[in-house]
Amino acid sequence: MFGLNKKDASLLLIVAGLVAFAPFLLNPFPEGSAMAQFNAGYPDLMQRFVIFGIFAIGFNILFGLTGYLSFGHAAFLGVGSYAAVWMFKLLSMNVLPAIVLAVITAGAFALIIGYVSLRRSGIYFSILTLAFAQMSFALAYSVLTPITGGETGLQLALDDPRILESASASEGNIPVPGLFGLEMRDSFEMVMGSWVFTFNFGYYFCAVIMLIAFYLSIRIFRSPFGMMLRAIKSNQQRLNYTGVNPRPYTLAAFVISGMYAGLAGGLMASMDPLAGAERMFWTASGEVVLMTILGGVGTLIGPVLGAGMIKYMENIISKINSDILHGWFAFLPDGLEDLVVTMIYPFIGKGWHLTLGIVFMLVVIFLPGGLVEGGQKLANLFGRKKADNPKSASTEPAE
Amino acid sequence: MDAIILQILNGLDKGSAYALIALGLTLIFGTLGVVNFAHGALFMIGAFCAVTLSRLLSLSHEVAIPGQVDFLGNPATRDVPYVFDIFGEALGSSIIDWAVPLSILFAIPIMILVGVIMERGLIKHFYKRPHADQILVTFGLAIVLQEIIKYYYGANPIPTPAPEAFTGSFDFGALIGFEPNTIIYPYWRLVYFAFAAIIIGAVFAFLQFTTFGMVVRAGMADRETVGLLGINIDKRFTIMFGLAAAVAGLAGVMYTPINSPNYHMGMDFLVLSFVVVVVGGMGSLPGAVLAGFLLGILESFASMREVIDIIPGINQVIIYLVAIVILLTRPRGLMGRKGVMED
Amino acid sequence: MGILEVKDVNKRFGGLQALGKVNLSVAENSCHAIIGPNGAGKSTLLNCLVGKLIPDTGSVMFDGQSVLGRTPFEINQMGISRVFQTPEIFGDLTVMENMLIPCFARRDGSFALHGIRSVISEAELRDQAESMLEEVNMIDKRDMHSASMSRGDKRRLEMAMCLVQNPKLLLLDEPTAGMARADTNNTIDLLKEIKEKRNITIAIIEHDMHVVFSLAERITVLAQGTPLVEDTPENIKGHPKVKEAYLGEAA
Amino acid sequence: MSKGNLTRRGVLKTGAVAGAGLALPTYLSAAGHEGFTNAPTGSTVTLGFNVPQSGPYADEGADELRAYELAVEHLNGEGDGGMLNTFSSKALQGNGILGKKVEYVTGDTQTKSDAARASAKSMIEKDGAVMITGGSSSGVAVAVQALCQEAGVIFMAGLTHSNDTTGKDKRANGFRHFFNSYMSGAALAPVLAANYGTDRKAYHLTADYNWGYTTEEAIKSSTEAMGWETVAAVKTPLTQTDFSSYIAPVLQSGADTLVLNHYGGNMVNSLTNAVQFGLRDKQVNGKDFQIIVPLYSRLMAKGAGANVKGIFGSTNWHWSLQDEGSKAFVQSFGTKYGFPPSQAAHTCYVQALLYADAVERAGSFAPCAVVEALEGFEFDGMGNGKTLYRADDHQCFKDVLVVKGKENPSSEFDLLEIVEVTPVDQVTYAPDHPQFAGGALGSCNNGA
Repeated sequence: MFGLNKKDASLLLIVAGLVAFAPFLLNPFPEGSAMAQFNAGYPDLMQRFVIFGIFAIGFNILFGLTGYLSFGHAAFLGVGSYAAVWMFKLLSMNVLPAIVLAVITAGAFALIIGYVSLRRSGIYFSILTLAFAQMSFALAYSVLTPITGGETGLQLALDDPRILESASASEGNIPVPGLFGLEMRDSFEMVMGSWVFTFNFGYYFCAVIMLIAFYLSIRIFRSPFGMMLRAIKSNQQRLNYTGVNPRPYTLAAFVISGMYAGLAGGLMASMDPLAGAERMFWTASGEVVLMTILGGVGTLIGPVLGAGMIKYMENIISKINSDILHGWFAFLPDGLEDLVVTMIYPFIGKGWHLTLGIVFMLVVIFLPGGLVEGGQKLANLFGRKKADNPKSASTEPAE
Repeated sequence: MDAIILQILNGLDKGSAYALIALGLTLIFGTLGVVNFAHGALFMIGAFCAVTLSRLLSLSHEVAIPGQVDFLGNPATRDVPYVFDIFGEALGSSIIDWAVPLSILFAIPIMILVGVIMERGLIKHFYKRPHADQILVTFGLAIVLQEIIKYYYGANPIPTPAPEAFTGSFDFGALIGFEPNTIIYPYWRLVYFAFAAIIIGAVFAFLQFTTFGMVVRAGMADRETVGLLGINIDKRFTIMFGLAAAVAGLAGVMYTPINSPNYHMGMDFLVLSFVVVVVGGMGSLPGAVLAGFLLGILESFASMREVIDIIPGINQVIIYLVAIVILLTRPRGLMGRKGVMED
Repeated sequence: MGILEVKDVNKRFGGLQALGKVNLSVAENSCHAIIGPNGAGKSTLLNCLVGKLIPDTGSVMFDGQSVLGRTPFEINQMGISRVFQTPEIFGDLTVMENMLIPCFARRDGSFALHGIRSVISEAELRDQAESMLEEVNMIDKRDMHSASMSRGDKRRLEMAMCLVQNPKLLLLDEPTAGMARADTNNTIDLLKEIKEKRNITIAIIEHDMHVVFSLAERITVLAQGTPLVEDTPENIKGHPKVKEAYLGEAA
Repeated sequence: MSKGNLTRRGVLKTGAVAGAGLALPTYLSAAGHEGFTNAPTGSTVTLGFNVPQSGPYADEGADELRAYELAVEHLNGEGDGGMLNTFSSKALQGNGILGKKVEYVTGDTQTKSDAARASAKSMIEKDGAVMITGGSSSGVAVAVQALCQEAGVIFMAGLTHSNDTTGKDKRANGFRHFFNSYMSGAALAPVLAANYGTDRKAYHLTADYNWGYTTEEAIKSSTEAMGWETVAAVKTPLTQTDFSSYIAPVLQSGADTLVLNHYGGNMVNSLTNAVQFGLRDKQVNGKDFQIIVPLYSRLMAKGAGANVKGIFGSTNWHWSLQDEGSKAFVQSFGTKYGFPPSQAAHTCYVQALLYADAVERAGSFAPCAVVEALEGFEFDGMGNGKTLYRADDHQCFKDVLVVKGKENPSSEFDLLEIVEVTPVDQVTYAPDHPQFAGGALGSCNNGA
């Protein structure tokens, strides 16, 4: 199907299914129940899952296949968002031109940075990309404020030209991004008993693009190009003596993954039309590295899982406060309740970073192949000895 | 001219901090081949050793002040440190005053212990693992360490002043024939520079002139061969990790009077120190020190008003710009060896 | 005029004269061995031929074109394939994938964007790769992870990867180093067979005189960076200079 | 202790539970409800407290959160009522808002505009918050304000001092109680003139981002108006930690006053560095060298330790104020938490009360009704004297405090002393003042 072998096709179908039913799957707990806190099925977070999924998929094309560890990939995401917001400001609120421009701008940016950075390898390459990204951040936050909005981020304003849409600002409210009349924030809710499921147009728009991006990444993994990239990671010397020039391949991979990042940035701006410079800070670049490693470097689905995991913790764990804890453990006798709450409290709410750090350590210590390996172990545990598990369907983790 | 001398002093001072952190980082890279993202956290823990000691020394009990009330209208109290009770008020207050220098003694064993525990408990298991895994696990560790500090000490910076004797500044210009007040420099920063020079010198001397150091240097150059000689290199590397942790920690202790420490100071330094190490060249100790001072001085020059007026924003990017230029002209940084961390 | 002409090549490393006035001519469709004691400059010479090193002076002509200043992949595209002393293969890839990369390189040149067409759909290249694997008796290992194979298999794979490119010149850097006698004989047979079948030029660096005398049609003896003699195996065997250079090392 | 659950739609919690599994799906358009986003339908109303819980402002965020919890208590009629007793408007009854019990959700802004918006969005989309409040920086305030405008909920800004928040980036659904850069300049200038004379040469170090720019501009223009000269203004990177290379050239420039347009960690470090360099012991142009910190925060001043002594700055509020409102707030905050509240806590507490009061007076949670009730609203008894929420830009106009670092603090909280309470008239500006030019409020948005 779609030029994929059976294994890949079923992986794609599974992902498509998960994505399509995410509003149900992510909201397993009924409204009003104590566990509702763990529901993640609201539009913003679902959008973030798929957008960061795209970002990580793209990053994995570079890092997972070639082994080149870029520490400045967030710059492309940032550039993509700025490009998209400028399109909203100048042209129209239609997301298509914005996303297209975001991808092109990020790709061009990646071409320049990649051309220079790829002259070095290993940690020297990592530091070069880091340096470019940090420069982008520092300039965007300060001297480039007229272009980037600086500290407050680039925002839409009532008096933006938007040459293709003249009457939009009439109500005194800034129009919202949409696709030929359908607004990204449109959603409808389905109430089933005490469950509420939200179906958001923006989410499904992102989801479709993510599936396309995922499909393309599978095709790249399976293509001669992908094989060359893996050969670069495996033995660049042999590749050179086999008559292949590794540089254009790595540069192409760098630009492609930069375009994925730009796509993610463009989608982020389309869901929420603001682009902040913090998106380009080194911690943001570090985050996508962590997502990829956490999920499983070089695996097809790993980066998406890693992205989901980190975004879930950031958005769900950080919102649990002591009040909610007390609510959960109200059934316990008072003294015990307080004790349990005191013990859990450091790990939730403002302590979510602590939990994140611990999860990083536990995953990398016990699951060297990332979450994908965890999934395999789990699958084996339940006796479903699948001959072709996701790991062999992809490449080995980084060495 | 005076402005340039002043910025060179500033650069040397900034460079001292960079060089000290980069030195430890390179020791770990070079000996263990581990990308240690928790190295900034070690610097931060060192700083908090100073905070902790000064808090311990200032542990007090309350004494009521007759006739005064606090903001809620309750009887006001005054805190009297226990050290006053033990040593008397005069000696007691000078002990508290000297908390930061005293912390050096306090920090060395703690940092070595932290380093050794870290190496034996965690890092050891990652020698053979890919660099990506090392990054993830040490980054996770760094987050955990800083969150623990945040939990106990809060997020705000904590003032940790230098001893009274070292506050104020020294008229450096008058000494070398300039007008008074043109080149003044804080005493503590001069102390910091001297301290860094001593530590760096000590580390080099240790590696150069002791058998232990020779083995470690040989191990940095070619680990397998040294292992074949039947020398237990692992044990020495553990000690090296402790040593690197101590260097980072001491850099942190002495840094506290310059900037009040906070829980994320390690992360603030992390990226910079990686840049310094790489610009210096992977695995090269002299390179790390040289790059530290070079970047410190260039950063200082770039922050001069005259420079910013010509190139706006140069102060924001100078370090990265220099790093890019150096890495493009010198493939392995200033003094890097071939083949270290290049794949 | 040979297919490979090395003229007056000099190479210094700091104070060390690695190669001094090396002249070498390898005739087309011959098997030419380069021997010499350790440190004689054999590997340096080889590296000068494939673009890893650039000689300080002199010229290296292959098939009428200079290789100097060209990168290794360009030189490979000219028709020189190299087998390394320790097998250099793509350890993370399967045997089949290892074979496909040289096939692509031969068909598409040093860089080509193939779009997202699957590797599997390249039936013609797969056939080539498979028949080559059959030739070296490795077809049963085609889906194996190549890093997990034995050293001998790795070397055979590397040889197959070089041969599938149909090179005009095959450079072998001690192809039997560390092999047991039986394996060595297999390799000799394999090389002989290849030679007969393909009309290929082979240049071989070797310590093992057994291998050298079984294969070579001409031999160049290198000592301290300069060629001592170049002659047929028969004449080399008794040559006093060679004996002297090897200090009894020769077989 | 057991608090109620936090839900999106109160109805669901009580009704509709029976036969949950069998119930036929009911389709609701998001535009249903009562014509505005997250209209509370049950017996409770949810507010979103979006404060920095990680990053450099985490302690300030923690204090804001304490203030909000206290405000919720007071609104629900628990505790001693705090400022409800001194507030000039008596609409609030202590029975929640419009009879609905107040519940809240919390989130972490991380002091990043992206994270802050993500957190606010989850409050709106997941938890059904009808109002978002909090924050400790202008970048976040402006970003979240724009989001709330778009989503159709009210935003009550926390600590944000940049002119832009109610200047070029103002929004109809957003309100700021905190003062701003212009007001700092206007309040500080006369005090500086009185203490340091009108013939001074000032050297500015400015944080290189929007807030820094507006503060530098405000201080420059108001000090220049009274005769000071600005020798230089140098921008410093946000990520700078060691300011030595910026401080060192100050003496050589011939300046006799250093203005540190820094906040948070930048302020602590630059001030510490400046004092280290002995600037304050020097004499330039025959005058004692002086340092000024336009925006003071007591929490942050603590980080600079003894270095703040004698240094002038401005602040929105301080716990040592002796008016009835401040006393009541300090009393109830101090009783609950054991230490006095910060200015961030104060502004957040007041914002929560003001919102509740506006809803009560409007008789509706609908943002447009609330906007109408808040616009032009005059009140007193909240610690800053008579205050006006100006309709033109949704900025509060009230007295501004000029403070200076205390020479002999009696406790770790007693770091600042109030030098002058600058009357509101002196800090009021026209809505079209050049420092606030550009941008438009637009019209209120009820959302879905």
